[in-house]
Amino acid sequence: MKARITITLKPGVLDPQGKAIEGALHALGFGSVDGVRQGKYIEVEVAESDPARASAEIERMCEQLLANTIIENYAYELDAA
Amino acid sequence: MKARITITLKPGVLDPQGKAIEGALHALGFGSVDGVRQGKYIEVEVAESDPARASAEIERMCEQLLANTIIENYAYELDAA
Amino acid sequence: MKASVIVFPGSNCDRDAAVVLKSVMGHAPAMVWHGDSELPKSDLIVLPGGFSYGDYLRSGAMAAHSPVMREVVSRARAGTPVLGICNGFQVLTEAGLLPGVLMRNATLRFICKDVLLKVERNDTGFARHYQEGEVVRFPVANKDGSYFADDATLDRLEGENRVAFRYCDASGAVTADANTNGSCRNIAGIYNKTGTVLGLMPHPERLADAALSGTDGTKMFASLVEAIH
Amino acid sequence: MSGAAGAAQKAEAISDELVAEHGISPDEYAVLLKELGREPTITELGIFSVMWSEHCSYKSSRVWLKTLPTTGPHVIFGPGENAGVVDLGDGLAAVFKMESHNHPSYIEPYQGAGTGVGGIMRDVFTMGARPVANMNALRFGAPEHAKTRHLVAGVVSGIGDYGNCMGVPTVGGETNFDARYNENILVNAMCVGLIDANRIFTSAAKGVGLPVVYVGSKTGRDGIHGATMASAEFDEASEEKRPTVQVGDPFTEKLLLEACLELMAEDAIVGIQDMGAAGLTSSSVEMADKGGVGLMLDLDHVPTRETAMTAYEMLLSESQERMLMVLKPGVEPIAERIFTKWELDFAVIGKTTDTGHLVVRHGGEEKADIPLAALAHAAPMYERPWVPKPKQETIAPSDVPAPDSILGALEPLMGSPHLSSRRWIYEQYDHMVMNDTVQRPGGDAAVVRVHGTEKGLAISCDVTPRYCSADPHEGAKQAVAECWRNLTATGAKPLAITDCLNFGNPERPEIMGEFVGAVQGMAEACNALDFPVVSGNVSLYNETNGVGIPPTPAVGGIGLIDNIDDMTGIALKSDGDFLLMLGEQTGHLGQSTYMQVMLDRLEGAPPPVDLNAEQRTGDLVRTLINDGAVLAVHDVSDGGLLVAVAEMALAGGKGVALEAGPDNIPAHAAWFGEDQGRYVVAVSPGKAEAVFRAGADANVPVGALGTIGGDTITLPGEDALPLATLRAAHEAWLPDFMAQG
Ligand SMILES: Nc1ncnc2c1ncn2[C@@H]1O[C@H](COP(=O)(O)OP(=O)(O)O)[C@@H](O)[C@H]1O
Ligand SMILES: [Mg+2]
Repeated sequence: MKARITITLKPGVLDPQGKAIEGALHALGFGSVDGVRQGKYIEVEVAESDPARASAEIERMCEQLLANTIIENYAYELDAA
Repeated sequence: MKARITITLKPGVLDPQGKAIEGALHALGFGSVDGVRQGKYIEVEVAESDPARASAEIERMCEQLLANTIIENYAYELDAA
Repeated sequence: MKASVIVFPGSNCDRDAAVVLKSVMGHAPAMVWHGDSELPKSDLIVLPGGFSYGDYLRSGAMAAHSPVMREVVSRARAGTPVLGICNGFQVLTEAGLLPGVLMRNATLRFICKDVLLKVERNDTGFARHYQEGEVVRFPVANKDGSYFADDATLDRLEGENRVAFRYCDASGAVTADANTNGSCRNIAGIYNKTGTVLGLMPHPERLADAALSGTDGTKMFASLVEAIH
Repeated sequence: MSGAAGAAQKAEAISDELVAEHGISPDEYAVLLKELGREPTITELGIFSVMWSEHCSYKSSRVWLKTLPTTGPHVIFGPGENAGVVDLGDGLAAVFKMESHNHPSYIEPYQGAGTGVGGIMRDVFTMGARPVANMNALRFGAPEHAKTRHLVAGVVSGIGDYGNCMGVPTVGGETNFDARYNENILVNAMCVGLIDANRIFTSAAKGVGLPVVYVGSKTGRDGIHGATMASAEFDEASEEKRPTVQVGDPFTEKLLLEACLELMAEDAIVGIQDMGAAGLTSSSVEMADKGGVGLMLDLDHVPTRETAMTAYEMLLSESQERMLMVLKPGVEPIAERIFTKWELDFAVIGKTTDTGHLVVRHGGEEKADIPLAALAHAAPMYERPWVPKPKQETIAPSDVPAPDSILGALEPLMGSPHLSSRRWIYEQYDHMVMNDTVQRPGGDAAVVRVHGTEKGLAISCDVTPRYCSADPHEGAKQAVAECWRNLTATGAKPLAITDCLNFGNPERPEIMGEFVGAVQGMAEACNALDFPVVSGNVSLYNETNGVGIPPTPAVGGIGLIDNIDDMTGIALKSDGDFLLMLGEQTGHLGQSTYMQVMLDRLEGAPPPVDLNAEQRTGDLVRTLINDGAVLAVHDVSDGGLLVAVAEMALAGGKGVALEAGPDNIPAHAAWFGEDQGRYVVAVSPGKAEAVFRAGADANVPVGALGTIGGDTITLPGEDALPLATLRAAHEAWLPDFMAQG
């Protein structure tokens, strides 16, 4: 199965990237833009067709490597590959 | 409205970050993992309640700044904020 | 000769470029703040190295949209020589003045060290003091220095003789080992069609002073002074 | 006074638990009550807790720090300011300091190390100096430990990304691996800046009715209780309830640097202080206390990036990239224009008063009203009980097994985690930006040209933790001496040091004994070598589950080279030149890298430092360099004489034909012993005689080692060791180790 994982900074954690992008969007004339936050997007394929087991595996990957859970949250969706 | 934008490398563009993550996952014992690709995830709020107009604005942002369309594709979803 | 160095928020090699320009020109260049839409009359425009806007999002992406860049683009199109070093090269590609893009180094790490470059042509205002095929030493200092373009673009660049420098070994051989950042076809720098816009990742301004253990970079600035006069 | 604050207090009872959670002991709380004359509000409790934390008050270390020598003819500012300042002549001065970011770097290596670098740079540019060089001293756990690789990768890229983005070259440092740092890595960052000697800014807010101005990033709920965390011992539970770590924003800091320097060129600032640990609280208390004034802060004007922040949170937030300033009256528009240009927040958040109190208002209420004297001068100070560390026996060279062959042992030594090249680290740091790095990393001290002059600033970071662990007193002496020696080896006149004293839990008498021993050793060496301490930092409680780090008093020194044309490096230059050794040799192998790597033993007393001999030898070396008598110089440190020779050979790409060692010392002790106060120098044949004579005159032993040339290192009776083999071993270990992840 294929997982689409998004990793975002926890609410309240400073997001310098998001802040800078927001400023650049304003300067480009997108004046109404607000609340810009940047995160990571990771696609992963696992050789696992059972959604529950695939989910468990993705979660372990996120916890162990993909996200730094001190400052980041993660979420994911599974597709049948 | 809030847009969730994912920016991914076009197929065929080398993704050393994705490859490194894949290697690290293998080393951690996630042996079956494959096809890892890394991209960006950006959340943006626009002061626009009409989905069509919000979409048009998001697309302009992506074309002008958020994605480099030489190497990247973008996709987005809109939520009512 | 009048030169302008564009200063973006986060530029950090602006002073280094200015010091070298002053030493070859005999007077200081104008330092132009990115927010200015006015650009003084310039015979040469330099986009210096650094981390414009922190290189957040993509290196050079936000700077490419600075107010002053509109003017830089139109001067470049009108033939004013433009030199983009490191972050300046990234800005030039993001601004569409040069093709391709600078991606994360193959090692994924920032790399700061001297590299050897093969001078691919010397018939431009930037390179007339070098020999064609000469091996020169410039430092690199970047994380996003891996030049990428699709094959058609690369073929076109080569067909139009627009590659300025390639990473090479001491004998001038263009090898995979010498390609520190994983650039397509070992490309370290490219020209626009007319040879008046040069973007390169290595820093000529960093070895243009005998006290810094090398002066290969001086020739680029001296070439420009001669070409412009 | 304090009617409103007093009223607020009644609503929120301060329980014993709450006091304990704030790291305030019952005795300390009794003092607090007496000073305040009433119960504190929760906001006031927060203020006391950070101001009286180990981190801000130096309560365990203060009595001992006072014993360090801190003055000298060239010292402009010693400890007490944001950073130390020394005179460089011709109206210029150097500003420098070292600081730890240990616990944050263990929890989140990339952000922790990066914000450490950001913090130390703010300390330097707060004084009006432009940072010109960064250094970093890193201690990691054993390479075999599961977390080490991840920590190395994160710390190095965090340091690199922050300094690289700022455009300040990171020119050197040191790196150790030792299992005793497994759970407590050390990340010490040093920054050196240059300043016009008559335009130095300090934090004193002198004058009443002046505007207090906040600039930089907005305040969020970052690292609240970071300062108290940095002072509390780790346990497994704290790894679970990990406190929020701050995320660094080097781009904003770069803007802050340029904006501050631009404003400093105007006649506008009375006092300025960065918001580091304990943020707004410690910066405002420090400014008011130094200026002898009171302060009124109205938190309604503090720029925040989160909603509904309380006074407590705003005062304790450790959001990065912020500064507090007291301006001359009427200049706010000038300052505001500059900060707006650089796209930074700017807000007037209070004024100086004549009350002698820190008064904090928020949402129309008075949240705190504390006499500043209570925060600053009534802060606890302890003379903690201590026991000296028992001395170890000196190991005789003959009691240490010899290797099969000397050159055969050199290769594994040079390829060991302890002596291998640190290139993988320093190539991730932009060490050339600013175009003044005239001596890049890889040698003894780094040298940065004083911009626009012929002068050079030599910079080095040193301590040998295994020596300090065996004997804190002798080890700390050695750290100072090695730093002095590294500076000397470039031809620099050593000027002064900063330090970062990293220790375990000071409430344990053995640990306190290590601290005391180290401070005494440092003081002894600093006094003898005229090398005063002008700034520094103490990091205690570096221990987990009762296992402490080896005592690690890191020393960062700077020295001045009058003309960089006269500077020396370690690289061998010409074939046919002679290699000589200056200094006394006994073959001391106790605590040596040889024993550690070849025998897997760390035993015995560390090599003693004879400070008189150190000075004599160093002064002679400096004279020889200035006279142009020697062409390459390297001090002898970890690994001993043969390692020093090998490093010079590799740096220059030239081999050496060595002569047999002295016959009164076992060969392995002569080549791998770590006797202190020694240098290896290269001289042209025509000058060798003069060097021998100068040695005799100065009472410094000089011995011939061999002749430069070829592409191997040779010793009589042994197979030649090709430089290529040696280089491969030396360069391979760190990249190979990091690639296994
Ligand atoms: N963490 C680091 N960052 C940058 N440079 C480093 C680091 N660790 C070591 N180095 C560099 O590697 C070289 C060797 O370091 P070290 O063996 O500690 O030198 P020395 O024995 O002369 O004190 C020095 O030039 C030093 O600056
Ligand atoms: Mg040394």
